[in-house]
Amino acid sequence: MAETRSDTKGGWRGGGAREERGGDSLDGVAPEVVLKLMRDMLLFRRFEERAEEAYAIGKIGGFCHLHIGQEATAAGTIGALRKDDYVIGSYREHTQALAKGLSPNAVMAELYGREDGCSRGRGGSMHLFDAEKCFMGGAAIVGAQVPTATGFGFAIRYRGEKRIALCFMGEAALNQGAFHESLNLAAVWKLPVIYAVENNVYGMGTAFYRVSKTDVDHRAAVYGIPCHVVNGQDVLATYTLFMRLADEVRNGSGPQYVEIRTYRFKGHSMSDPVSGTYRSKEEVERRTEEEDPIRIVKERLFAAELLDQAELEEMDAEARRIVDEAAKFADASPLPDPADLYDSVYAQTNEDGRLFLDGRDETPRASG
Amino acid sequence: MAETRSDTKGGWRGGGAREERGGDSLDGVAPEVVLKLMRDMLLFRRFEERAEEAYAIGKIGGFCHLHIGQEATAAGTIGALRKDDYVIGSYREHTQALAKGLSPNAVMAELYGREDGCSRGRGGSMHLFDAEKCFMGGAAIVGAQVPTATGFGFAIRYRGEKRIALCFMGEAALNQGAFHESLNLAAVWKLPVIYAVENNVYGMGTAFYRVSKTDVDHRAAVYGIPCHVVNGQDVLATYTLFMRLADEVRNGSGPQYVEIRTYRFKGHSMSDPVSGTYRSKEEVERRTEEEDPIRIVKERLFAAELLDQAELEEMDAEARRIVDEAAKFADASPLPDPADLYDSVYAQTNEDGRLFLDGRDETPRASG
Amino acid sequence: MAELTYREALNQALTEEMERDGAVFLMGEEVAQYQGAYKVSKGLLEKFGYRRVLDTPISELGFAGLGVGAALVGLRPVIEFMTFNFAFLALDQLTNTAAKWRYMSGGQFKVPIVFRGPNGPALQVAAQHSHACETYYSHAPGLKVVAPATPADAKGLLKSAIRDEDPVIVLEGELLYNMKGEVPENGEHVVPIGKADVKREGTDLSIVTHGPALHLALQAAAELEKDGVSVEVVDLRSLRPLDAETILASVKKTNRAIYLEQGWPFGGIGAQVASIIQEEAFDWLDAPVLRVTQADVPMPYAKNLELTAKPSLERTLRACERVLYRNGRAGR
Amino acid sequence: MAELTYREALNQALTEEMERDGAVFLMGEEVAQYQGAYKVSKGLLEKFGYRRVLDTPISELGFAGLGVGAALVGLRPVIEFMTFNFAFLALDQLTNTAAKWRYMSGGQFKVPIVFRGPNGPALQVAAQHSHACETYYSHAPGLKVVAPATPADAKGLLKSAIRDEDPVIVLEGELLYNMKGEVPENGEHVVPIGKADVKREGTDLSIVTHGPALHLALQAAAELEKDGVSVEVVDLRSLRPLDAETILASVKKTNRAIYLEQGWPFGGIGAQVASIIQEEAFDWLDAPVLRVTQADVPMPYAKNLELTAKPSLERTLRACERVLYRNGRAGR
Ligand SMILES: Cc1ncc(C[n+]2csc(CCOP(=O)(O)OP(=O)(O)O)c2C)c(N)n1
Ligand SMILES: Cc1ncc(C[n+]2csc(CCOP(=O)(O)OP(=O)(O)O)c2C)c(N)n1
Ligand SMILES: [Mg+2]
Ligand SMILES: [Mg+2]
Repeated sequence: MAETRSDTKGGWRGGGAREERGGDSLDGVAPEVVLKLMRDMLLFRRFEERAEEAYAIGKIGGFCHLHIGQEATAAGTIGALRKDDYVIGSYREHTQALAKGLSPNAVMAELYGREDGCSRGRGGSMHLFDAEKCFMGGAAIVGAQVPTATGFGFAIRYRGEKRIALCFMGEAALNQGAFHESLNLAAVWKLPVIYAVENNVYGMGTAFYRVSKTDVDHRAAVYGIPCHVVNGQDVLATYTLFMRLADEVRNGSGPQYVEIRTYRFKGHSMSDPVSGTYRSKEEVERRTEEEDPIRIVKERLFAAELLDQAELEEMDAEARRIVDEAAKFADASPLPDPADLYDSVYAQTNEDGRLFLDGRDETPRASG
Repeated sequence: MAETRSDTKGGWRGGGAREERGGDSLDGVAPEVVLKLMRDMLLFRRFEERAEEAYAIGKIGGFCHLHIGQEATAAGTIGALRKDDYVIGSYREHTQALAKGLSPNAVMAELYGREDGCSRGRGGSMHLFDAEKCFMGGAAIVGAQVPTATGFGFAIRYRGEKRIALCFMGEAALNQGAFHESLNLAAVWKLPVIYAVENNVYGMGTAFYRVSKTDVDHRAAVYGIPCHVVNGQDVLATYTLFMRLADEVRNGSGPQYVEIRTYRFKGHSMSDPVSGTYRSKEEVERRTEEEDPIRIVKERLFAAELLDQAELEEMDAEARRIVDEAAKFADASPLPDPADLYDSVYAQTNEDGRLFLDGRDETPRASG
Repeated sequence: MAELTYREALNQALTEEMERDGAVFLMGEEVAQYQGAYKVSKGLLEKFGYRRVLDTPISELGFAGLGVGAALVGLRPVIEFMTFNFAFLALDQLTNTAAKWRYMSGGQFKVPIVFRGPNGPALQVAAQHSHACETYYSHAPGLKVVAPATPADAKGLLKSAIRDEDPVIVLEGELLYNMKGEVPENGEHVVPIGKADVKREGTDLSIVTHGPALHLALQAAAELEKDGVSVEVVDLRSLRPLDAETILASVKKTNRAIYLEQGWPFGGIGAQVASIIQEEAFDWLDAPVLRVTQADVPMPYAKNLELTAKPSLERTLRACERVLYRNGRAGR
Repeated sequence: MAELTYREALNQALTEEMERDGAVFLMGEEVAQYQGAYKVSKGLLEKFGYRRVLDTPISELGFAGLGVGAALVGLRPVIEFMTFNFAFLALDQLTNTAAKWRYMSGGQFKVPIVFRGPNGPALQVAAQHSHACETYYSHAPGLKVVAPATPADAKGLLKSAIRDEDPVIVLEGELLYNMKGEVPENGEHVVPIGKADVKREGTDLSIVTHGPALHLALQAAAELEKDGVSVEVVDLRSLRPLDAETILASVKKTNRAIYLEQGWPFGGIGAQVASIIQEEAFDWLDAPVLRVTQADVPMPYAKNLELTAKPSLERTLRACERVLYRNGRAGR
């Protein structure tokens, strides 16, 4: 262990067959990649903390679901994808959007409901989009994104492209019929989709086992879809698995299914207490203490001497700087113009007839 | 074999420990029961043939789905239940209704759309009901009866009754989300329901394997529900299994799942040719020849010398007499009175307000 | 009488009816251990236990259909949809089973089931969570639909719905749960399904409305009173059965009407009511019946856009002025 | 021009558009190997192969949603529902995804998808198979809805729907599939979405209608002509966008109107149209706008009951006479 560590460090600082040897203590993941994952997760954490503050002072409204504690499930999965791979998530998707390359400014502005938001303020926390970056939502009906993602896979196969689609869902979505109908379709047509279930134990206030007579891990096996389980608090294990799966799916393996075991450190949404009716304070404190994905990778980086306290603080300061900037940007961004209310309901305004029946817009303008 | 047979015959004609020994060549099913199953299936066959004729001459309208070739799946399953057990089926349910004790007269009259029909002419071929006999439908949306049956099971458990619920569906219904959501619920609450899948190979013109990446037999295993497979052309095997399952479920085993392997001898509905785009004439002829459930049990009865040609012809004449009578009864039954059009849309007419908005019935009468 | 919130009134109705009739049970997401996503079922698990208060998986189609099956054999289920936005997934079971089993069987079955939960836009919950679903349920014969706007009506209508022999959709208002009002405490306080309620009497103009929009209607009436306009406010309370007689009586008195609702215009409740009014009170109308609805767009998230999209006092007053011909003829 | 059945016209539209644009594909139950439950897709599998003509399992929610996903990334799916009765199961994907993705993303996506299939009552197929679903789709902004009543409109509107950048619901008529009519053969025959068509000119009364009911309207017009009544028949063809201008022009000419449709009354298309007419042509109306709809009951199986429930020539004529004041005032 001792040698490996110093080897790595030397390797990382320059010269030598660094990755191979460096890999020994980092599951063979290149040091610069590990550091990037660390940087991403720190940013996600600070971003969500800032969103929490902004919500508390009324800058953000509606429903807001934080990903704190689950950062590795975004960094380690999307981090293994290509720019043109499609990603779709549920309403708990802030960090997934950031992982797919959306700017913290655009995401924060969206949470603030501003025109510069990634959805021009129309979507909000649950509906983040960036068509160019192939971040496809932001779906707030539990399980409803599963057919959609299956359609991305269908289009990829139809066109013979080399992309893949990644579909996130919470474990509670497994009890939606849409999940079953979609996985069968994906299996029948061998579609290039990875179905990633973030099992954070609870669906809102309900533990999965209380309402489900099945295990999450092998749920897709009945469709002949390969099933995998990974510790979602370990970003390196997650990243390593998804590198492999993305490659397999890209090369025609057909759909794959992953249970990512993780834990939600905060309440279901801003209105839900962190602990209470469905889980104890002790449970939350223990798991938050033991299973913080950031602490876990940090310790591995320290152990591998790829990072020290000073560098970490620098990294953290940078993350805080970015979210401060994002909050400022959001605050400064203009509100959407009410005159644009009817924009982008439709992509095409037909020459005849009324598209809008509220009598306030007989001749809808071309939509934006 | 030889001895057994003569023993049985002797046994059946009177004296001796008949059933035990008679059972040897009849899977231990009592001779009188086997004869009853035979009689039922003959009646079902003749009934469906008569329905086919009546449809051809326009006495029956709409959709009409025959059960010819699948008679054993009704006789052998429902034959193992009690009067107060609930049964619900799909739109292919004529013989299931007869097996549950509805009179051929009432069922035929329903197909004819007459007031004496078991649904007063409102339901037709796809919607046969008899609340008293616990025959609960007749559901024409594929898979939609699965949640309903699960509700029967829920009510039984809620009241602590000793009944069970039997839910029929075709194999294609396994691709409906409703099936999955329901089986999970039944498993979570250990509901007394038997889910019986009549796998007749095709859903309309589509072979199951063409659109499904899974086997029918173990489809419920993922919910921890025991799965069974039985040859649905063998009424004795079917009856024996359902006697056992009904007993287990009645005594608290929770839900059970059965794949009943069978084959549809006729077209999907009256408008669908027997063979063509999706199955060959040869296939239908071979399977009709080899797998006729009536011929199979007949031969066993002949072999066991529990029945001879003369008795068979007598039995068949009786079946034909019953369906002739049913057709006459249906023909003679009055059409529903158009004045009753609004009856039984609602069970309770509220004192105020309009229940019907077509302006033709401002003060709906109390419904029948 | 006691002052209760709308939420407490619903909770009382559930408690009283479950105590009265052992066949009544409550089922839905988070209704038991979590005490209800909106706490309407607070305390019921403790009172009645898991046998009668059941948490479900997120399987709207499945548990809605299960409820219908249970009702067909004599139980009286109350199915909570966490919000009606999620009930699109269950619509087949409501429309094709609950609404049809009785008719298709020639009257052999009763389907005494209640589907309830918050309906309509709340605050900035965006397009997928802001549906006003009135039309989806009122359109099909076989269902009954009520939409209480006050604590007293919430208690009385939910109790009537639970006692009714037919499937009843109870559309609650998420923004009403904290609203306080006087509620009769006695266990026999029921509000008849199908009876509209004139929440304010007037002579110059009728504002017909239902659900949360009632409070906007009352605001508008108060405003107009300052200009000496006497507005009658008719709260339908029930959408099906629809109390056309009360609506027509009001319009025949005032000769002018607008319909105010939280939902979309196309095929909305206002379209149905306007159509009845012009058909049956044609000769009494001094102006067309105008409608104030949600803007005909998916609900945007941004606060200012949402405000623009929702029916406002200003839009309501403008519609009233148009039918009062305050500035020229109404209509277009 | 060629004489084609409505079915053949739809088949031609599909063939031409699939030949024109490789992004167009057809998916649904029985559409490929079986050649379509109603044979609308006859021959398409042979022409285009399994890559572009796909049989699905009976998973309406799943394959409808899959289609939406494919459309979001640039394909142009045509999803066939064997009948719209089964689309209740898919409504969430149409209402919450297809109709909302563009708006919620601030206009980043187009959703060029067509959902088509037979809609409305056929012959004695009973309550679960006889839904006229117009209202369920027209109510929500984000969707477009068309309902062709003739072979020429069927071809032209389906082609326009496939080329449209938004989700379009194409409501076909099961009883129209065998109907023959002249259809322009050239590949560019498109009927603009949103344009109503005056199928018959008249001066005394407007019958506004859509879908299969058009033919009943024309029958009624012919009957009334014998009494010297000149009836104008307006076929909406598109429900959303809704060609209010053509309706209003007709009513301002005839001063009298009825709406005739195959569906239920509550929140029906007729309610929406009557509401618009009285709002925007109030001063032109000599009588209330009456509606002729399906009886407000689940469709019964028995032939004689079904006939009573469906809009009939006799009921249509009675409504016309009422707005013509042939026997006393209209309305009630
Ligand atoms: C169809 C549907 N039903 C109910 C809800 C309300 N709801 C929102 S999130 C949630 C819990 C989902 O839990 P899970 O899938 O495990 O995801 P997590 O929140 O744990 O990330 C529920 C019930 C919804 N949005 N959609
Ligand atoms: C939800 C739904 N989709 C489509 C249909 C049309 N349909 C009626 S029967 C049928 C095939 C069903 O096959 P299966 O479940 O195997 O039963 P079988 O007819 O073989 O007895 C289809 C597609 C329907 N009735 N309901
Ligand atoms: Mg979860
Ligand atoms: Mg089958």
